[in-house]
Amino acid sequence: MSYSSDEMMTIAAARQLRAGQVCFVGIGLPSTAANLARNTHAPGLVLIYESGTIGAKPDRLPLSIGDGILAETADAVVSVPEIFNYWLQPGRIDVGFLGAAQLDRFGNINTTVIGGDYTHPKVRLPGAGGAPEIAASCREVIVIVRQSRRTFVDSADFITSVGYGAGPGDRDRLGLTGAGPTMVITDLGVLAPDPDTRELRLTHLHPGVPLDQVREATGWELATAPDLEESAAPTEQELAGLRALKSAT
Amino acid sequence: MSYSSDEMMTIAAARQLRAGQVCFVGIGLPSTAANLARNTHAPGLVLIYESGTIGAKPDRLPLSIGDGILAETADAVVSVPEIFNYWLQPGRIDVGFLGAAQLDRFGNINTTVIGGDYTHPKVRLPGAGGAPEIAASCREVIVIVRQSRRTFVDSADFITSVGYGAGPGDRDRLGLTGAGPTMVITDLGVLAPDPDTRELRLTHLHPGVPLDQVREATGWELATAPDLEESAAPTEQELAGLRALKSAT
Amino acid sequence: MAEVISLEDAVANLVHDGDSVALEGFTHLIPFAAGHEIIRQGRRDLVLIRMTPDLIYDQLIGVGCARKLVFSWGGNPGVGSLHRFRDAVENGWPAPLELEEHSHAGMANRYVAGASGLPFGVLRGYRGTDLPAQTPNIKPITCPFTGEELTAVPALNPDVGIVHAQRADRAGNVQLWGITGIQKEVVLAARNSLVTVEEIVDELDPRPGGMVIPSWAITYVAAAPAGSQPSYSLGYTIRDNDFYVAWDGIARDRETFRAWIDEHVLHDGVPA
Amino acid sequence: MAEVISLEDAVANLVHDGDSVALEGFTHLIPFAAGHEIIRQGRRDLVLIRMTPDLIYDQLIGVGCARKLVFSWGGNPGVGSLHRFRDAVENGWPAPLELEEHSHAGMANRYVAGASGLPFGVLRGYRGTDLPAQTPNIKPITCPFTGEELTAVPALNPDVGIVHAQRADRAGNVQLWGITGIQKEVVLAARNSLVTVEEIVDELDPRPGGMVIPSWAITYVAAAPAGSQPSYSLGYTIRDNDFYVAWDGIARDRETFRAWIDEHVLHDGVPA
Repeated sequence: MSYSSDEMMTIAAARQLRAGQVCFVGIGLPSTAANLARNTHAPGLVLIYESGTIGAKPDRLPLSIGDGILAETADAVVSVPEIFNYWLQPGRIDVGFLGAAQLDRFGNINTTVIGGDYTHPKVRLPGAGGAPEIAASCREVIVIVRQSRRTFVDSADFITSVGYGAGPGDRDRLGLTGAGPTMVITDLGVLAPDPDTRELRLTHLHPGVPLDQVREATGWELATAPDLEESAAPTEQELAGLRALKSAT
Repeated sequence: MSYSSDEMMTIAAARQLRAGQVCFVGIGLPSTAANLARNTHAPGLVLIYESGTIGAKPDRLPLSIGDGILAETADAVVSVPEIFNYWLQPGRIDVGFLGAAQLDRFGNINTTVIGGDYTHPKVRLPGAGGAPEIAASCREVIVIVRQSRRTFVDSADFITSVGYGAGPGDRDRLGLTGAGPTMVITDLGVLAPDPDTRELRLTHLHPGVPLDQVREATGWELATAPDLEESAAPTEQELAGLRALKSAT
Repeated sequence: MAEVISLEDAVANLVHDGDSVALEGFTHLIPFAAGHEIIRQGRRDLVLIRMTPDLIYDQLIGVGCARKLVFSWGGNPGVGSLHRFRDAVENGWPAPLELEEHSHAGMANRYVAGASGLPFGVLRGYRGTDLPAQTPNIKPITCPFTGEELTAVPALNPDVGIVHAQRADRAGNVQLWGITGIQKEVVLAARNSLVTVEEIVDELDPRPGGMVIPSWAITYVAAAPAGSQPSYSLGYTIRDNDFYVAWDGIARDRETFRAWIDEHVLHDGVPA
Repeated sequence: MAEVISLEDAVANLVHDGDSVALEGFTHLIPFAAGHEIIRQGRRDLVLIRMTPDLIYDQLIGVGCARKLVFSWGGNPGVGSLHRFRDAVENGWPAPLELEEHSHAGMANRYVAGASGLPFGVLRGYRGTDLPAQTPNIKPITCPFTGEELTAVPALNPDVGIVHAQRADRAGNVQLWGITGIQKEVVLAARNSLVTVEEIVDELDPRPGGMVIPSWAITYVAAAPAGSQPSYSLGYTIRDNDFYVAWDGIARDRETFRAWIDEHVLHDGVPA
């Protein structure tokens, strides 16, 4: 059964989630992956959207984090201050899903400005949203982003959300309670931080993707894990689940 | 129509409340006075109890601030943090009603300990409750308390809630946003702060109460306002309203 | 007690050139009708405050109502960019737009502090990011008990706070349910407030997941049926997602944007 | 996910000698049944935390479970004194009781800080009172933006937080309504938590004014019908006001108190 690289990326992300985990998700790829996991292998997965819906169970993909289906299917709906202060900040959330416009070698994320300077940027991006505190306080962060030289940069134009800062020890120094980005899932493969240097290195290649292509799409000298693996191809069941979810939307 | 000194005190307190005002009330005399006002001349009076009930409309006197009738008749029920942080602290509340075990010449209130020292008191009282912040943040405070030398002391054994501190300027210095105790209503008369010295002085005598008796019941050299008046006796309507409220309870 | 008046009068009485105005509604109950009334009344030099500048702020910025934006996420939710916002920041059209930028958690705590009568709020936020370097409104604060360093943000107390809700009664008590977002905090933090509602009813029967904001804490209440369209009001209207998608094309070009505003906002309800 | 087990097992698993334990319920949903189970299990040297020590804390203190009390108002609501509390403070019977005393606003903000993962909370409180002189847990803090001095209190994170609620479903999701007080904050602030409920149901149908605390944020849920008596649970039981009045006489005297505990708590459910 053939599949697209985006489908591979989404399914690889969904596989990382387990029943019983609590997941803080944004709209787009993270929401698709989290709902796919809940509809397939992780039925007990708890989805939290920053609009204040805890335990949302949408039967289609929400159009925005304010989609009525989230409030209507949630175990509880709380205010925006409460979702950030009582639920995210104390580290109650297992996994935070984030995207990125730029991602640097230490997993720091830029979603603010690209090019020029802050006051006169070449491209003005949407900004921080909930990301800085998701990156700080979730027990672990999974980044989902398409891999390209434009996105995977040696150093980001602006640090909106902190990964490992400038390297080992920085998260502790900054008092960031979560573990940081433990995995970066792309359309080409999977990266994870080197345990010693915290620099992102390639741990998985998606089926049929040549290593050179991933190096080509990375703005730094990409290292590979000693045990570099190939991701398992999407199963028919995974693809059926993903496509059913998308067609229901 | 005859009446008791407690009835006079309660009715004198109720008369101070106007429709449209927002009143923070505790159980006991304050609750009785506030509900009497709402049932008689001030139907639009908004009653707030520290249990989080905003706009409660009990048709009988609540047994405690947790009485179910408060939640069931309220416009809104909010959490305890919210009632103190969002509603009391910013100064949204017009009148705060307080009682006292000791009240000093500057309207400072003690509800903590009497005699001995703090760790080995002669009498251990219930403590602060919501009073310190009610005294600090309500636009004005009305104290309702039976007058005696034991209660009306030259200086309190412990300051639980601040009136005028040591005198003029202290509230500003302490950053207390409300005006402080503008009136002390007792079973004998009414006291109010001297505009210059902030010392409580007698402004009203209840009908038939001799001035000497009030002086006798006051632990400091009680001054009288130049325009010392006699309180109007309770009307039949006021007494009927009060007694109906009590018998309904 | 809130006064129940027309949307036109409420905006005219409350919103003046140069005011700081927060039109909130966290992805739900977004006060589009009130925003359009501000455009029709031609307000200028506004300091616009909103966690998620949405299409309504793209419109206010595009017509030149704003001199500054205080925000935490400025995109077209689920679609992409806000092109009028980007044009103002990247090219200064129709006027330069000063930015003060926060995270959602920071903005939420700024409103909470404002609603609480405190000058600042405290959170675990911003540490290690480039955001604090861009504004004086993010500072470190040390716990007096543990010595730990956290982050402080100043209270937000807008001149005017505007939100949309499902219902109000004739006394001006407001009821909303579903995603309640930051609505209550904005009303309580603002010096003056306006709540637009889908309908005004005789009685507010209790609703699960609902909250009531008492009339005496609100300045004005105005009826604005479908007043959150193309966003939504749970139980009344649904999000017009096609419009959110179409907006990308409308707002990309200055001329098509102006034409859309002329047709749909300025001549709103006036026969052509 | 919360484990749904018996009250006896939940208390045995959670509450140990020397623990800090908060049994909350602000005048509503007071967890009497859980308090009595702690007495039956003979716990000692507890640091008891509660905004309004009620009859249940008078009982825990009177039998000698506590070495310290952290509180803001220690009376018999609407009746008068808590005589066992007074006897412990005034005469050290049955054991000396260390006090840490706050205002309601201070305690509420300590729980909020605890629930928020912050080391402290900020409020306009205590200024000019004699309370700060009696504890190191009330300190001034200066606003980094305005220079204004306010008051800081440290977070409360009890070893065990215990509250009562109306219902839970079989998965351990808890629902409460009416006066919700400080219940959610205590559960979220505590290292471990127990929620006793009037009944366990198949489904939690939505309730106006209700809140749900998700199962995964709770350690144990235990059924305890009438578990808040002589206090009340809105919709299930009403306050036994006669008992609150009668308690004044029972608790005034050490012997009558002991006899009451023996008969009504220690031999509870055991045939005489």
